Amino acid sequence: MRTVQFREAVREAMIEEMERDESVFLMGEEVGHYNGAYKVSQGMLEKFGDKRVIDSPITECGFAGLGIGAAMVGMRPIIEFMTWNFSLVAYDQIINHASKIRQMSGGQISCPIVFRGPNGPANQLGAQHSHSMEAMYTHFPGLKVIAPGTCKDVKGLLKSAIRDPNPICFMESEVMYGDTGEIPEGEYTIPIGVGDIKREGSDVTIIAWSKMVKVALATAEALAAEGIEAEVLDPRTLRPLDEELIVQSVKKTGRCVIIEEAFPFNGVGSEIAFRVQSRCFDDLDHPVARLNSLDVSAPYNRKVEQSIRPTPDKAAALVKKVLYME
Amino acid sequence: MRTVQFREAVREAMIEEMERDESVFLMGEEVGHYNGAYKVSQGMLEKFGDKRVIDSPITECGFAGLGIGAAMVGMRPIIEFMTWNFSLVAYDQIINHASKIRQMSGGQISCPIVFRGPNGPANQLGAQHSHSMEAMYTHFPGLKVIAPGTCKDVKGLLKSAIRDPNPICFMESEVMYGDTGEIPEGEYTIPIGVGDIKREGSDVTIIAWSKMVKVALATAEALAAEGIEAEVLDPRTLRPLDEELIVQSVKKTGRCVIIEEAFPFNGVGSEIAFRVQSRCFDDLDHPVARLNSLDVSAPYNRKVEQSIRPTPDKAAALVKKVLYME
Amino acid sequence: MRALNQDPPLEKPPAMSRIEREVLQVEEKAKLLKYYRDMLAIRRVEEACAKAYSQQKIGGFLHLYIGQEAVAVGAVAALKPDDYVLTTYRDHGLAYAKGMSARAIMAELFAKETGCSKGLGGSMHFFDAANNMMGGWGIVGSHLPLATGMAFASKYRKDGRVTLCFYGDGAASIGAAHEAMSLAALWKLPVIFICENNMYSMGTPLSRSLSVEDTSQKALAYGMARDRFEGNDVLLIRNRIAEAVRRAREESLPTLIEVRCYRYRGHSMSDPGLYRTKEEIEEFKQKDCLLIARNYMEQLGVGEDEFKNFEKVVKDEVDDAVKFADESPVLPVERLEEFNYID
Amino acid sequence: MRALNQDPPLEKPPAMSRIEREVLQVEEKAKLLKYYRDMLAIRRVEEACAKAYSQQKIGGFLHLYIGQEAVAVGAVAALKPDDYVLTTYRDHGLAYAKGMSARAIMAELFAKETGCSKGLGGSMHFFDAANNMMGGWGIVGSHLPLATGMAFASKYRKDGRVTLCFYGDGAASIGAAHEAMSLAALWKLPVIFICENNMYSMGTPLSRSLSVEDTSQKALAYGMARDRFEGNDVLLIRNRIAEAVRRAREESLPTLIEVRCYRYRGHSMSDPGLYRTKEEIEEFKQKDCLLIARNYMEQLGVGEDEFKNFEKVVKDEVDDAVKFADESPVLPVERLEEFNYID
Ligand SMILES: Cc1ncc(C[n+]2csc(CCOP(=O)(O)OP(=O)(O)O)c2C)c(N)n1
Ligand SMILES: Cc1ncc(C[n+]2csc(CCOP(=O)(O)OP(=O)(O)O)c2C)c(N)n1
Ligand SMILES: [Mg+2]
Ligand SMILES: [Mg+2]
Repeated sequence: MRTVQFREAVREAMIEEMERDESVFLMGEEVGHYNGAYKVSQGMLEKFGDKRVIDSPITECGFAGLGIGAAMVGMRPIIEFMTWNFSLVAYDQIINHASKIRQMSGGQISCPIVFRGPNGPANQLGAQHSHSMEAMYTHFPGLKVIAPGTCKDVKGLLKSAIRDPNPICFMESEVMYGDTGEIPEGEYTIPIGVGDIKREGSDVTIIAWSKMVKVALATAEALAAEGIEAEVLDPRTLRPLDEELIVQSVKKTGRCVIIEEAFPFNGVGSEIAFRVQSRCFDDLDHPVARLNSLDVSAPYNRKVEQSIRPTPDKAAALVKKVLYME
Repeated sequence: MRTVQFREAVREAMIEEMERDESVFLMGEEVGHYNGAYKVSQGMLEKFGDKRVIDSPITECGFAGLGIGAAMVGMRPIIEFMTWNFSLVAYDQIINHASKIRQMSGGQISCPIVFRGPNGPANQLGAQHSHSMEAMYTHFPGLKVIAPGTCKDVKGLLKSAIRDPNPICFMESEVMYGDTGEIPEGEYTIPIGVGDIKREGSDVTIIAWSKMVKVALATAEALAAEGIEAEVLDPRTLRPLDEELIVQSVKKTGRCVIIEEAFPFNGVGSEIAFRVQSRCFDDLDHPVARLNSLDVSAPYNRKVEQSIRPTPDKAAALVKKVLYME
Repeated sequence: MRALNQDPPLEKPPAMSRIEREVLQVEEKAKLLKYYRDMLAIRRVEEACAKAYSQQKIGGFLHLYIGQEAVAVGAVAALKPDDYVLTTYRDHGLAYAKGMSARAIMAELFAKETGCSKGLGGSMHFFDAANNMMGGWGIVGSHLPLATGMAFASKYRKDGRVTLCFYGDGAASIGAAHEAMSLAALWKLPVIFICENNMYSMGTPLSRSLSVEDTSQKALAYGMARDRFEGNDVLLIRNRIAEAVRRAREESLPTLIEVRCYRYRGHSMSDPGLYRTKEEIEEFKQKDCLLIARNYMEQLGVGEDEFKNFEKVVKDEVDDAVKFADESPVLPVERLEEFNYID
Repeated sequence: MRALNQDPPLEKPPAMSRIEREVLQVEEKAKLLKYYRDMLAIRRVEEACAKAYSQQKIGGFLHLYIGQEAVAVGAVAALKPDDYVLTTYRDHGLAYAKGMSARAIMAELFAKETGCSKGLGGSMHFFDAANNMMGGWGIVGSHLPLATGMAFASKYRKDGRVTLCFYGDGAASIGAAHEAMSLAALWKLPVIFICENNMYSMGTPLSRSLSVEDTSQKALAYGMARDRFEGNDVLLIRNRIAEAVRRAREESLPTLIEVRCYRYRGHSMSDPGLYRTKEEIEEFKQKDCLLIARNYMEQLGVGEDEFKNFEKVVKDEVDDAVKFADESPVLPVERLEEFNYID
């Protein structure tokens, strides 16, 4: 094992896959000469040249579509959105095009492409720059959506995503790029669609992904001090969702709390809750509960903003409620 | 009461509000000279002139944004999408702009605008033209989403929407435009955010909106023949959702089936299910169940397409399952 | 031509000199016969579609290409088989010109498993990977970035291919087109954007959709090469597009071309076409691409018998396609999920 | 000027003749003093922001306008108070020029309830309805359609207002800009699009983002009037924009203007600016808008004392604003939901 930053794990995945496969390229705003707005692609232009690491003008619709077209003829594009907020101007390309090519062509043509970049709020970026976009993409058959929460997972899953023959939305997190974590020494991949128990426990299942995995683990630790053993389940892939793992865990614990940074209404949490109540109805001692950001556009004040987000404190209180402890 | 077509009910609402308020205008592709792709705005150009009924070039992002800008300075635009599928190219305008103006301006500026048009699949229109878009809009605070299922509701709610000072996504249905129904003689409005019991019953609550209201009513009728009394609840507005009405009904019936034409994953049904299991946990005799279209892009073959959609047969079977009748 | 008043004059179909005629005789006769045959086949296929639609054998949106056949056939004549083409939902003609069989077309329209897209895509979404027909797209303008991407791939892989992307006058103002062209010009990609300016987007004439009705002027914003000509003389079309293809293949440079043309039918089957006059339509039919081609061919000595034979061959082909489509099986609903993802 | 090689020459700041000087003396001196004062205030406000950011009193993205002050001040000088303005996230300067107080600015940046947007919007989202400052927008290019809509409203209501919409060179290729301009030209709306071409979008120079570096050439695609000049002489800017304002107000016609300018600081506070040389920045500082205005003012007899006084007045204003912001309360989280909807 060695310790790397989250951004390095992302970068390693891209570099290894670009070395392995000539048809992989990286395109996005400031990915080359600037070394990435968040330094994720640091050094990659120098390594691969401007044929394969391509700075794009500000044309998300254009270069997302370009990637899709290139993928249709066998390239393996990695399209970086500086943040997923900007994917909204390319939304039609992903939803109406990437996700449907295989189906509309009767299986003749596929679209092996990875759209990636930071997702979710960072600090004080205001209403337009603080979206958690998972649910806007999980809705559509044809797409896969991945939102890893650790350095190990992000590298292994991004490598799998680049090799996958389907269009994939790969969501990182700006405020995690500096986090460090251990990853295996040699080459490895992590399969898409397989969740991971980040901590075992018997009293309650906390489901969380991406940045919220840390919140879930902190919550579990705090609860452990009070004698409550929470299982932390990270689906890692949101579509396809590892429903079996979730069901297994909830059947064991009988309680389920979902921590999600997105708005509550129609978040991915609502889908998970639907499935859990569907399949674990008789095992549940309490309704599935969820903790989201408050249902308001992101305010600019740092403290106020922090207070609308899920935190270990709020999550612990919710878990106790689910355990009928207050 | 008088009998009108669904498209006439929509048209009457627009005409009445345009007569009432000079600042209301209608803009969209083919709304004027062509009288609307689906003849919803028939005769309106003649009546109001091309200052107020405006044919736009194919620039959804442009004219949705134009409407938002006009609304910011006090106009009351009705922006028609020829279908909601095309709103995907204007998605950023609605999500990142319309929904956030009031918040970002600290309450100084509001955005009274109605985006409207047909939503959901029609017949054999293929994968790109058959989306049910509700869940793509309900996710965001700042927006309201309305999806009426009857002639009476569509007129009353559209009038309320045009008068409402917030940005609203108003979703009709191409295949309902020719449906007829009764509406009151005089002027009336229907409040936003208030659901409606379309049929009373005690055995199960069927929740459905827009085109699915008909399916729900047909299901209820078929079930009645077998002695099962279904309550059909039409939320009419999806955001804000009339949660109290839903909770009341499910507490009464103890069973809940949601019929939704969209894809299942992260549909509005999943949000409703979350809330129902949250609040009616001890009243429920069976998990909340949902019937969506199959989780596949729309196929072109008519029969195959019909077979992926919710039907009264499928819904009745699901209700019986929920009643543990098979 | 009503809509042209503010624009520069269009290239006229050239009158042939004797020498040209002789050269043509030797070099081009066979080709011209093939173009004629293809244009005729496209028209008859489209007529068969209209009939099948009225018999409810075809459903959904149906956009016919009748009147514009020379554009697809002339353009494909300037290409190699490896080159990519994309177009809008008005895609039957281009698919045929690029090599799709009438059977695959008709079966797709009848929504059968034997159709080009297994009956999943339908009228608006024709794909034929073997012939590099890369779709059939329904969202106005949104396929232009895809075309730019195919050209990007060709430049990246140095495979020498050219991408031809058709779109309508209605797409000229949409954002995706602007972004696609911006990138193609900046990165010097071997792609040709062809605006089939048939003077209407649904019921809207150019005068109400564009402040500059000559859509090739958009090229100025990108410093891109441009061309503009009428769309009824298949030879002229081929030759002019060939120049853009050469520029793309040899210099890796994009071109923006406007072809002025006219659709004889409504926008789709549901459009009664009340926004234009019978006279206007008749005027354009006088300059029909089949008439012009026939005129050349007569000059080359092609006789009435041969024309009759063309009709017969094409009729047989279309009848066979309809029969084939009619008798083909439907992809069962159970198989739909296969098409969500590939392993 | 590196990036200008392929473009036509820019207008130079005019040398003043004696007569011009006299006229100016009478008519314009007071105005010029005001412009100078505003430009200076903007610069000092921005410097105060940078300082507060380093003290972590300001967080998030912070994009400074230093170097470009003459553009906002000159443009607003050509407007009436009723006219609308919109711009990007680099919005402090325009807000100040349009009448927002330093207090409202600084309090917004300190995320306080007394800020222009109650501390909800932040640095990128300045709004001031009373002064018709209509935002502060964060998605590149997406505010251009909004501007078109305000101009549409003005034409609809015949209120005689003009809308001025600023954007960066980075927005020139994005779809929303194309659609906004297409509609403005087609419908002849009283809107002026001003590209503040500061030659970089983040770290990307024009040569790697645009095939035609003169962004005013895009006007050709729409048949729109256009203009292009340098952005450091506040009088020239005012006069040239006034011509576009006249065209908008009197003829209801849009204009596309490129103003060549330069930002002295990085794209945002996190940008070390490694993509350009110290020499390049110094070169532009030689032509600083404050220097040029000062030069005019000295010709008009403004003396050292007066300049010192300006510095003092402005310093007091900024110090007061910082103090005010520091001491202001925060909007409590309990009140956030009020801003989702209005009744
Ligand atoms: C983004 C988008 N908006 C609206 C539509 C609906 N629509 C389909 S075709 C069409 C007209 C297109 O006209 P044009 O581009 O001139 O092509 P033509 O039909 O003349 O070949 C419209 C408005 C669409 N498919 N996509
Ligand atoms: C659609 C979109 N894509 C990307 C970004 C991220 N971004 C913010 S500013 C910027 C550069 C803009 O440069 P320019 O338009 O030249 O304006 P300047 O900063 O020079 O004033 C980028 C890429 C964004 N805000 N919106
Ligand atoms: Mg057309
Ligand atoms: Mg710039």
